Amino acid sequence: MDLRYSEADEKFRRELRDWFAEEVPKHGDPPGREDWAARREYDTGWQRKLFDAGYAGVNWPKEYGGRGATLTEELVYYEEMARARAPYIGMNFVGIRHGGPTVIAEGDERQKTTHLPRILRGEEVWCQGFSEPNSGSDLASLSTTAVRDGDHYVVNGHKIWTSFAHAAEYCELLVRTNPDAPKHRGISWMIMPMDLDGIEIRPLPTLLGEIDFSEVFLQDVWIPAENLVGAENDGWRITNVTLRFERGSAWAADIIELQSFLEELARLAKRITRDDAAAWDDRALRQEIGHLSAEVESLWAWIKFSISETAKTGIPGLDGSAIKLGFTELNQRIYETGTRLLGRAGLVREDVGPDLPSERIVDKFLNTLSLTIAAGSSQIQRNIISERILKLPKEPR
Amino acid sequence: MDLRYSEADEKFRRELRDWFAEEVPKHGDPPGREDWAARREYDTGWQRKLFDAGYAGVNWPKEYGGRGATLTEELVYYEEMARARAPYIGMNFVGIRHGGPTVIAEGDERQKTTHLPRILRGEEVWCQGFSEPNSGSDLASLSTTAVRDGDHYVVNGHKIWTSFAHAAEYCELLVRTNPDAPKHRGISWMIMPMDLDGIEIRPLPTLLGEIDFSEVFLQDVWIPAENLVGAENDGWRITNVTLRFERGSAWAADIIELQSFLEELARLAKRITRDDAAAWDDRALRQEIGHLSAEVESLWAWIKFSISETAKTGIPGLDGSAIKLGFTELNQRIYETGTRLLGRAGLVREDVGPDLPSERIVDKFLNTLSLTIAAGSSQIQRNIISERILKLPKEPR
Amino acid sequence: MDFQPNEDQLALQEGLRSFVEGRYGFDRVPEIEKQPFTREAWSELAEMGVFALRLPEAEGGVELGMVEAAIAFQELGRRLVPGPLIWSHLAASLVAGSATGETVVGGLDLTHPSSDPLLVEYGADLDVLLLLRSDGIDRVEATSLEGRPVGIPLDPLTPMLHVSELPKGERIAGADDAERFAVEGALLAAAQMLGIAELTLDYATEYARTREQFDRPIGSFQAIKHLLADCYVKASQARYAVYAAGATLDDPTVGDVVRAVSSAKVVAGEAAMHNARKCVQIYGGMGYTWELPPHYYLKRTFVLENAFGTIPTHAERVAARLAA
Amino acid sequence: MDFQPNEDQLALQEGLRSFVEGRYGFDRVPEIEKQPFTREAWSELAEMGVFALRLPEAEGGVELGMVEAAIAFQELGRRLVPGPLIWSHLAASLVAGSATGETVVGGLDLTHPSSDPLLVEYGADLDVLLLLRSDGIDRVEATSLEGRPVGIPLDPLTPMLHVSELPKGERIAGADDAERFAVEGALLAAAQMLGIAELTLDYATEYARTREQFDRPIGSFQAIKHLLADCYVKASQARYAVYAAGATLDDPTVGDVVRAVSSAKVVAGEAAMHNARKCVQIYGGMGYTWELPPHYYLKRTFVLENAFGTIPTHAERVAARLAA
Repeated sequence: MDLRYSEADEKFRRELRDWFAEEVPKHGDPPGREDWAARREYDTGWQRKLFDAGYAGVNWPKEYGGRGATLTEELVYYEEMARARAPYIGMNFVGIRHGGPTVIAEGDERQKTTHLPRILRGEEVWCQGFSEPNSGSDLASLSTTAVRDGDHYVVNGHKIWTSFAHAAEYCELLVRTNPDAPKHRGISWMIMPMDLDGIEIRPLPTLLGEIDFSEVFLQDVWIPAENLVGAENDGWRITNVTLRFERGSAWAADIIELQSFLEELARLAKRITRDDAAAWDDRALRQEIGHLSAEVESLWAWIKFSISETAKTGIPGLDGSAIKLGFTELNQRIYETGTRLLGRAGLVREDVGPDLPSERIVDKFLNTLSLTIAAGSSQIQRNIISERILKLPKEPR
Repeated sequence: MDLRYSEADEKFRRELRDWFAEEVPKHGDPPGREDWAARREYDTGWQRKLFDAGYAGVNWPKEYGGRGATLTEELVYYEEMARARAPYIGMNFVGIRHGGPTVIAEGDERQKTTHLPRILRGEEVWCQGFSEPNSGSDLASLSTTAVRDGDHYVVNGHKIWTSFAHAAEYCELLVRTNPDAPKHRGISWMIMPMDLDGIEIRPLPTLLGEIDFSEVFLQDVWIPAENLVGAENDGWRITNVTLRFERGSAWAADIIELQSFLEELARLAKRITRDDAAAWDDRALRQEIGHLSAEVESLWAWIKFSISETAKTGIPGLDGSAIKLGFTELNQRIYETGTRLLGRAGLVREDVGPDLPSERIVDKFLNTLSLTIAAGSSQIQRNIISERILKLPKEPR
Repeated sequence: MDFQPNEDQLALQEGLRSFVEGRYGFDRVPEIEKQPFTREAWSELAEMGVFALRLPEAEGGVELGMVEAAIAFQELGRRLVPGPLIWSHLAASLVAGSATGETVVGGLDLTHPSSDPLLVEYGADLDVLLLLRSDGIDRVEATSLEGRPVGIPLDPLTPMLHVSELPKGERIAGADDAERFAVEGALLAAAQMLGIAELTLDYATEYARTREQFDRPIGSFQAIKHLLADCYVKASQARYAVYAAGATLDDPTVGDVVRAVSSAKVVAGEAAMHNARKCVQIYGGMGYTWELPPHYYLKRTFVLENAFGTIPTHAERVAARLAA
Repeated sequence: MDFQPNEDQLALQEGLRSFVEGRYGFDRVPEIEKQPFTREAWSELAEMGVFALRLPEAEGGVELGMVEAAIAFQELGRRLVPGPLIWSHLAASLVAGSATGETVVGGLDLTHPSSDPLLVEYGADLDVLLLLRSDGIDRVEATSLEGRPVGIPLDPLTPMLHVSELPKGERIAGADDAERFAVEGALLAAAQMLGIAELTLDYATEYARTREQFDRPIGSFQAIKHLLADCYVKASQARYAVYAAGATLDDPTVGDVVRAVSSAKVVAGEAAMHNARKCVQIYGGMGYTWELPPHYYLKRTFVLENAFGTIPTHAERVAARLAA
């Protein structure tokens, strides 16, 4: 068990660090929450810079324009990205982390050459059409239908939690192609161009007041059959394969961010006074923050173990669910601690004093509330852990 | 909503306080853990004194030799008992709190006149024969059988968690009298004399190393049919009625004890030094203890509310399960805090320093581990709360 | 001892609940959110007796006690009624016009000096701002306040004025009143949090009964059931701790006032935060939307948690009594 | 970076596991309990290399690192192997005969002065007692110790000698070694707690699979499943925190040694306590009996929690590094 990075990794790290140091300040601050055009420009512009520097799709195979980095190099990439506070992946998320990898794994040659380079260059934004109002935790029960008609599928249904739907050119869409099969066996995965007729987008404001998410209503949308990825009715397997690959190193940047946030909280607690003493003089607070930091360290080590395992076996282990559960619950606790530390300064979502980053901390806390719900709630993860890892018997249905 | 006791209650309190002040010291310290004869003598001797003074069966109706006290007087009784650190009910528990009340509610005249006065005077010790090795949380699945033969029942089975079985004259026994009925409908409640042939008692040491509990093996035990309490096959209802009455004010003494234990912890923390400072200087510890105390206060208020409700309606409300859940979980946390405060002194179960009551605190902590398991585990209580109080749908079976 | 609500208390509760459900039901929130504070609504609350509740009849009050005040604030908490409720209620006997709602009184708790920014709730809507200090209460006319309304308050129903500097103000009451304000204020905040703990439990329970996944109501899964059972225990603990603190304030011979009130603030704070968090979680994705109730309750909880002393502050206060 | 056990590490783990399962399996506990410490068993442990693991070959060791030591102590922890394991391991390079098991070395951590009684684990079985102080390590011959064996230690497998007064002892090492002992001792205690967290999870999982109530295995109920899922997360966190701390001690360029070790002690302590408690709970009534494993694990957890710094102590140490 060796935590030392190789000389090649360290060389990559120095290279990246220099590049980030140069480019991050140049890219400037992110635009305001509601300036969509500017946000798209900012996010995809950064993606283009990454591409030009050879850092786009760091984990994508070289043949599709990625860097084909090793898993440890990927880890180095996320570490340095977080350290440099480089722009977040933002609108490129679905394309780079989800849709693209699925096309790489399961798409045909035309799909690959059409989409992959454009995603990498920030020319194509993707969104996700998985969840439905009645299919959340039970995603496989989805009822959006796709009926084959000649060389098209005619799609009808209602999707929810689609991020940046109005900014996206394509949507990775799960549809039911066989209503008569058992629910996991009748689902297909397709690429839906967002400019087709019959697509209506209705913003769904989150508890942050943001409208990054939408509901998407599909009424007789004619999707070319060539946009089907993989075999018809094989969509559930495709989704799960990708999901499993998605986890792992992706948490690395968040972990680094959490550690530096805890350091920030310690500094903040030294500046904040309560009852004529620094908040940091409160041993209860110090113990709480130290405890949280210890847990972050442990998750970081776990992720490194998990990545090393994947590097060796080629297949991600089963621990993704457990890491997701641990990480998302911890994340909430950490930002709750931050919000509580702010005291009354935490009652506003904008900065109201020098060195009091209320906006960032409070908004981030609110944001963490979604983490234990999205992509499989904590309850679902506990089911997965207990049944697939611990082999406990299933519940009677 | 009035927390003031009436003049009559206060008069009763003064009377009790004087009596306890006089009698408790005279009764002396409890004997050692394993001196059974002395323990029986101590427990039943105290019961006799209570009886002679008119304080036995404080909540039993006068017609059966009890005091017939109001519910608030009962509360006063428990409060004063705890304040005076009067001897614990001990071996009289099953008779006074469980078997006796069941006989009062459901027994026939002969059963009442035979047993009630003797229980009250400390002349009869009872034990409980409910749980079985395969029927714990699912008590109603019990399989000990009773087959009618003339004017007897012939009983065969295996009971567990029977306290003071070898000291008891009688056992309140649940048996299956109809194996063909649904499980809740074939159970009967009977009084088993412990000197019958065919009863074998095997001690079951607890994690305290105590042998207060036993397994009881029943092989062709002939119990006179007149010992059946209530109707045949009506035992499940009888058990639940009594259980429901049992809860409530019975927690009062424990609550008072918890509050004075927290005060003791505060004093202890002032004496213990850690890193050249008093443990009490640690704000984290103070906050923890203050928080626990606040929760005790809230449960105390809840119990008072619940008792007032019962006094008004005559029927205990549904909150018994919720109070049990809250109280037992809190109890564990409090004694864990105590054990942690002891530091290395908590690694022994005897007193190893002046004013360091390791034995009492550590043993009590170990004892609290049973509270969330016995009489319906915390998991069972949560089921009850969610289904009976919150009316959530049952699980599919 | 009869720790059950009497008939008058039940009637008070029922009356307020029906008023508040009608006027502040969740369907009204989108509208209220546009302008959380209005003089008309404030007058209605005054007419309901929210501020004058404990005043002597001679001063236009109904001479009720803290138990009744707690019951009233529990109801206000359940429906997130906006406005400087606690301050105006406390000020009823000190500031003319507060009891009738004509003078809108807010306040700032300065008893524990800190580096927190000066954020005044409903600051732009006040006539009078009270400054609560350990040695007394100072009155400041709202017109003399200089500040900037905060663009995005955490709680959309609790606008904030960020005051740059505080005028000195006029001393209108001494240390005794200040102590009384601090204690009663803590209890009234606890009562509102009790209301939050209750209603988030109700919302989550109802959602769990009706929302189906895997072909069953999610409330039939033990994972959800047991979360809700814990929420029930917490809401109940909060309820009786708050009532007991009220009864103790009404007759201090039955217990230790500070211990009772601080315990209530700890337990109700814990319950509101726990239940509001679980309510978001049980609603799942819908709990993360602006359009449904859970987030409003969670946000208000933070406001109340930071009013009149936080959980750690009050836990320490209880501990100090234990060690006394 | 390859944070996977290499073949040698796997072989070490396997070898120790099979030895420990055979010699200290739960079926042996009733017998071991009668006499937790024996010289023969101690020699066997020495032969397995438990004490000499990290010594240079020239001194009879195998020159392994802290990762290997952590793996070894994880296995010892899993089966509650008794004896002053950590002290004898740490003393291998300082006290002649410790590495071979001929000299049985125990110790007392006095780096944080407190009013705790002087309780020496396995005090009656020692040859040498080390006193760990901030400025150095003192050696005391066990024959010079005056004390009384404690009648009922919390952990039946960890007898205690209650020492009335400590002899001064002979200074055998300075502050650097003392610091090293404190840090490595904390990690080895954490490794044993990792073993406890793992095995209590295994026991509880197996029990939940086989114990039936309501005509189903209790492990098919979500209430039990979700408890166990949380136990799995805790045990995993403990495992990787411990291994990472070992790797950091072996090469301090990869991180902050104190932060890594203190984090491991916090997380492993938390995991052991949580999982042992849940193991008792899931066993139900049987978890409350002497005859089954859960209570032994819970009791040993308290012993290890109080060895080389508690959770709060180490949490503060982590916090101090964050603020540095």
